[in-house]
Amino acid sequence: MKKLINHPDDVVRESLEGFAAAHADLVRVTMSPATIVRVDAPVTGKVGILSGGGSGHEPLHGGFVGLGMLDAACPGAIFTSPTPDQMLEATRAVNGGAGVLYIIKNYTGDLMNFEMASDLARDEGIAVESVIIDDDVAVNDSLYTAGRRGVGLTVLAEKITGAAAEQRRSLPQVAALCRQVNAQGRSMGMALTSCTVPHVGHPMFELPDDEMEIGIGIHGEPGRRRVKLQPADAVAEMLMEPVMSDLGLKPGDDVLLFVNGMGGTPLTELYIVYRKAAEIAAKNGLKVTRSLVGPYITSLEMAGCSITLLKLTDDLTALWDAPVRTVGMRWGI
Amino acid sequence: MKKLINHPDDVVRESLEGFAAAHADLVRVTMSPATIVRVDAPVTGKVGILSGGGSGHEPLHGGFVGLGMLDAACPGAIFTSPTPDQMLEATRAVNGGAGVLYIIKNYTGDLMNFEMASDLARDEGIAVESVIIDDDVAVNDSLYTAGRRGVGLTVLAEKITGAAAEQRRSLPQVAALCRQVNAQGRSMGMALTSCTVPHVGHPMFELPDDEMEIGIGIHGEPGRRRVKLQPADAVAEMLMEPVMSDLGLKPGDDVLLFVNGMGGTPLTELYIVYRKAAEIAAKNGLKVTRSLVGPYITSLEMAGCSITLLKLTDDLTALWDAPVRTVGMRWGI
Amino acid sequence: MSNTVITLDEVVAWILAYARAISENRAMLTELDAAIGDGDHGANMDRGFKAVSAKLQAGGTDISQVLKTTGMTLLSTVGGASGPLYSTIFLQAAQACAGKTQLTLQDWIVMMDAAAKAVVARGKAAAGDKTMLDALIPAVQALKDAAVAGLSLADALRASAKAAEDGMEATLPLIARKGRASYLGERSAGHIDPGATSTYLLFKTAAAALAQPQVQARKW
Amino acid sequence: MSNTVITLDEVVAWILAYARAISENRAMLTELDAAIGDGDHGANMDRGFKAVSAKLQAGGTDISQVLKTTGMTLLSTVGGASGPLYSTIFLQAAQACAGKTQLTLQDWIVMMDAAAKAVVARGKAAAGDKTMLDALIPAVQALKDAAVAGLSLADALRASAKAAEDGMEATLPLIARKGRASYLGERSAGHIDPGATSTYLLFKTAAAALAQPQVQARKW
Ligand SMILES: Nc1ncnc2c1ncn2[C@@H]1O[C@H](COP(=O)(O)OP(=O)(O)O)[C@@H](O)[C@H]1O
Ligand SMILES: Nc1ncnc2c1ncn2[C@@H]1O[C@H](COP(=O)(O)OP(=O)(O)O)[C@@H](O)[C@H]1O
Ligand SMILES: [Mg+2]
Ligand SMILES: [Mg+2]
Ligand SMILES: [Mg+2]
Ligand SMILES: [Mg+2]
Repeated sequence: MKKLINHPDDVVRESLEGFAAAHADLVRVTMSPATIVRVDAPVTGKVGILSGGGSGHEPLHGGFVGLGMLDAACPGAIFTSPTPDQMLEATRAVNGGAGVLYIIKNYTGDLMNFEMASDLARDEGIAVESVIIDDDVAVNDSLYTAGRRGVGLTVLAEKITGAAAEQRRSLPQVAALCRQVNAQGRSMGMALTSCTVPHVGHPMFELPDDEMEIGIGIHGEPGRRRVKLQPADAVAEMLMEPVMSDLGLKPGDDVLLFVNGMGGTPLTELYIVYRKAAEIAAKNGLKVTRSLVGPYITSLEMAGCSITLLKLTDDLTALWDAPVRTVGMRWGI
Repeated sequence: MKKLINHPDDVVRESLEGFAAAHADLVRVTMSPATIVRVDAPVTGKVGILSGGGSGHEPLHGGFVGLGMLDAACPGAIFTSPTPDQMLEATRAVNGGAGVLYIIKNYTGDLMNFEMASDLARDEGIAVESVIIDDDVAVNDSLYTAGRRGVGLTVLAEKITGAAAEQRRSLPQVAALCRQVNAQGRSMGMALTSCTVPHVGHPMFELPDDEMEIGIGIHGEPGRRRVKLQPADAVAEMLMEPVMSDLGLKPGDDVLLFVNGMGGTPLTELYIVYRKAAEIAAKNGLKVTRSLVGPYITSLEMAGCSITLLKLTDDLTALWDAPVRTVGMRWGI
Repeated sequence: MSNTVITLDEVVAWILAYARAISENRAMLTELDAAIGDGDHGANMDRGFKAVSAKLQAGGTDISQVLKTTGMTLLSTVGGASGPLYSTIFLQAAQACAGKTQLTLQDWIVMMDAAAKAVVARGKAAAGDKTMLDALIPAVQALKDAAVAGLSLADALRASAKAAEDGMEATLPLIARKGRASYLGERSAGHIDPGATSTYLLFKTAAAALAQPQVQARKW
Repeated sequence: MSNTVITLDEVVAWILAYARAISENRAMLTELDAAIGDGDHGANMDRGFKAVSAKLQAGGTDISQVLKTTGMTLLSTVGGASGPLYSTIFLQAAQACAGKTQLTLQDWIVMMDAAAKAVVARGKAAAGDKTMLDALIPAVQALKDAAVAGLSLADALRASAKAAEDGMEATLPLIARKGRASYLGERSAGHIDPGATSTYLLFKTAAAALAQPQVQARKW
């Protein structure tokens, strides 16, 4: 295992310490329990936006804490949901009197831990609402399973709800908005290589040099199927088609096109995928009015990408454009 | 070779097309010759800041085109200096009457091509100055060799001179400032893995699982020496020590600490390196007043990092903080 | 001859023995989870039970309190799916034996039954979904069957360990419907579930710590 | 019997033959550059000479113009270190034969001498720095020596090809002082320089295209 780490047990703590040292202008970091909180939290009268999940997806979520996006993030161990006490501590820290929204990626562990945290927070009299992001069309949605995973759309949901909270929209409004984003966005991902969890010490799966995995999540797991390596244009087709058809987009729809890197894929390649994805969108009559390209929700050093489409409304577009000031996403301020 | 590309011959062009499609709000892209120009260029009365170099280092340079940083970038083939006609075209596009500064990384090819371009530009009556960035302490400086490479400091030089140009400082002033940055900054890098140039099709060098390269550049070349794999803290020491001693920093000096990812190394790991680097800086009495952590000048998908230290003055700090609006670096606007 | 009740010391010994078993089998649990999950189950459980061990080093004063401390510590140190679920097991068991200074087989059955039901409620999974429930539910059923059959406490504990083991092994061909393994769909078949394995270890160490003589050790 | 002058058609044939040689040896040049540079020399030269070939398909009307077109095309398509340097070779040669409709050995020597001097001026390298100059300088010297010795044009061209080959091979043990290979310091020793190799090919194809019969083909 080749990593710039000291000991697997110390990865999350030491990384968090480095993050805290580098970004004291934007965030306050506590170590036990581990939380990353916007430097000026709580903002009185503003809904607090809180998310969190396993580490290993950086810049998500800690890199999105700041004005116009998250008020706090709770980092778990690598690929492990954080614990209710982290969430409760962060909830207290960001509650400015208008309640707190939990944005939860749809994983059993995340759901259960956030559920327990919201029980504890409500016991303390804090209004809490939860919205579950489940945008991954690689996984069949079903009542009898854990359902779809939460992947790339999470980034967009955090940005958009964060902007709405800055406008002092109410907790029910912000939660409804977040559900709207979840309803209007879908994602699908693929991997050229696996990744190595420090504690495991070897790649999560072996992928021959001439094969790739289609339909992967963000936890180093293999995808839905393994296919022969294909050119970037074919990959873009394989990801765009299921996303578009699941969303049921119509010609003329405005969309945000997000090509996300899984960690180990250079920007050059992401733009090659973006190029084709934008072309496919145009061919289907979609208007790509907003774009995002880069590694925003990663799976350690995995090589690969995911594509997310979000159907935009004027409201969503304006919220997307609103100022944001975080380590991982910043504009307008 | 596992890459999200179509054909090695098309990598730079297709990536540029994707970049152009995604960022039409910030840049204008021409394809032959290939240039990336700030959308509102030329800015009348402002010195145009122009850089360029081989592709494969993204977001450098194209990702740094925009208000407060570069006016134009010329992307060459992967790891290959662009050509004089690209540079001339970009020079014309960004000359707002106050002349153009070329920021050149110290590589033989870049020097020669930029030299020919500046001859051509001067023939057309455009005032041009060139500053060579050569910050890599891994390479011995000598009159009898090509000298030091230009690496991480390039990012900081582009930001700082770009801000000065926005203030309407004159060409000689901006050039002098760029030389000052070059004099006050040093870098050193290391690699855990090699990288694969699409045209080569295999990694540039073979690195056993228990070894790393110290003193690498940004072109996939092996470093100055190969050593046993060591923990992140030891790596930080190995890079910080030569950088600090070459710069001759004194206790109490303000510095900008820049931990750069080579492409394949996740943010988590970069922050672990940053943590130790900041600790070493503090132990040596340095005040880290500004930080930058992330993949800003990369070597395709190489895993590894570099550390750059820039001794700050009040002027440099203010220029660093000034608004910047590019794809790869943005704040204050 | 085996005892007919479980004492405070035995409960503490059981939990400490389980912590050791987790630590020893950490790599194995990790590999199982790497195959169909995300490779953290060994680290998760070990982190949690190391913290529990540290808290229980001084022993305890009350069975319910020891179980509650265990549950609360797991809740704040494990995370993931296993954190809330194992925490639930211990918190429910704690609640079900509140005030008791020793536990009969009947008490144990009530505790484990409450625990299993709470895990179902929390995780919304069912038997056959390829989760820890596939070890937990048969283990509880075996305890009940043993009581009906009039078996001793020790034999009942051994029967539950055996049932948990069989349940764990029966997860091999299943297609996961809950937890991360469910994302793999049919590719999840052919692997034993990591959570069912750690649950088997829980009942195995219970039989070893609470019943004499020890059950035969599995080869891991 | 060999000719005593070089014609326009032969110059075009030489450049086209060189373009083919580059294309055939592209992978080899790339590997040489991957070892001590950045792995682009084969792609760089091939990109440039493919563009040159396209321009010269229709032949040419003037030797100097053909050489100038070649130099300008290389300048705008190659980049890197080799772009300006190879461009310089052709542009200088073009200048040195302006107005000539055929070239004598003496013309050829003047052209190649000017080219070599201009490469030194542009790249600021010297013989022994492990660059293309280590093939170029001996090749020019061999041309001069051949003229002094009264050799035929064909023999002189062959002698320059042989000298370029020897010069290329002599780069093997050198430690690079210029170009990217210099960053490797002592690790650059033990590899042949890619630019010296492409320069050898230039003189080899000159001997083949401009002199009869063909020189013995190297095994690549
Ligand atoms: N809904 C559920 N109900 C019961 N057990 C579950 C459920 N989801 C997952 N599990 C159990 O949790 C185990 C995984 O635990 P762990 O790897 O620690 O957490 P995570 O899945 O969050 O990474 C699975 O092997 C399975 O036995
Ligand atoms: N200063 C120089 N003078 C002469 N030749 C040089 C010089 N620097 C480099 N070269 C030649 O250029 C070759 C490399 O060309 P190429 O790989 O195409 O460009 P780059 O080095 O920019 O990647 C080297 O092998 C060497 O022969
Ligand atoms: Mg997990
Ligand atoms: Mg090059
Ligand atoms: Mg797991
Ligand atoms: Mg090269």
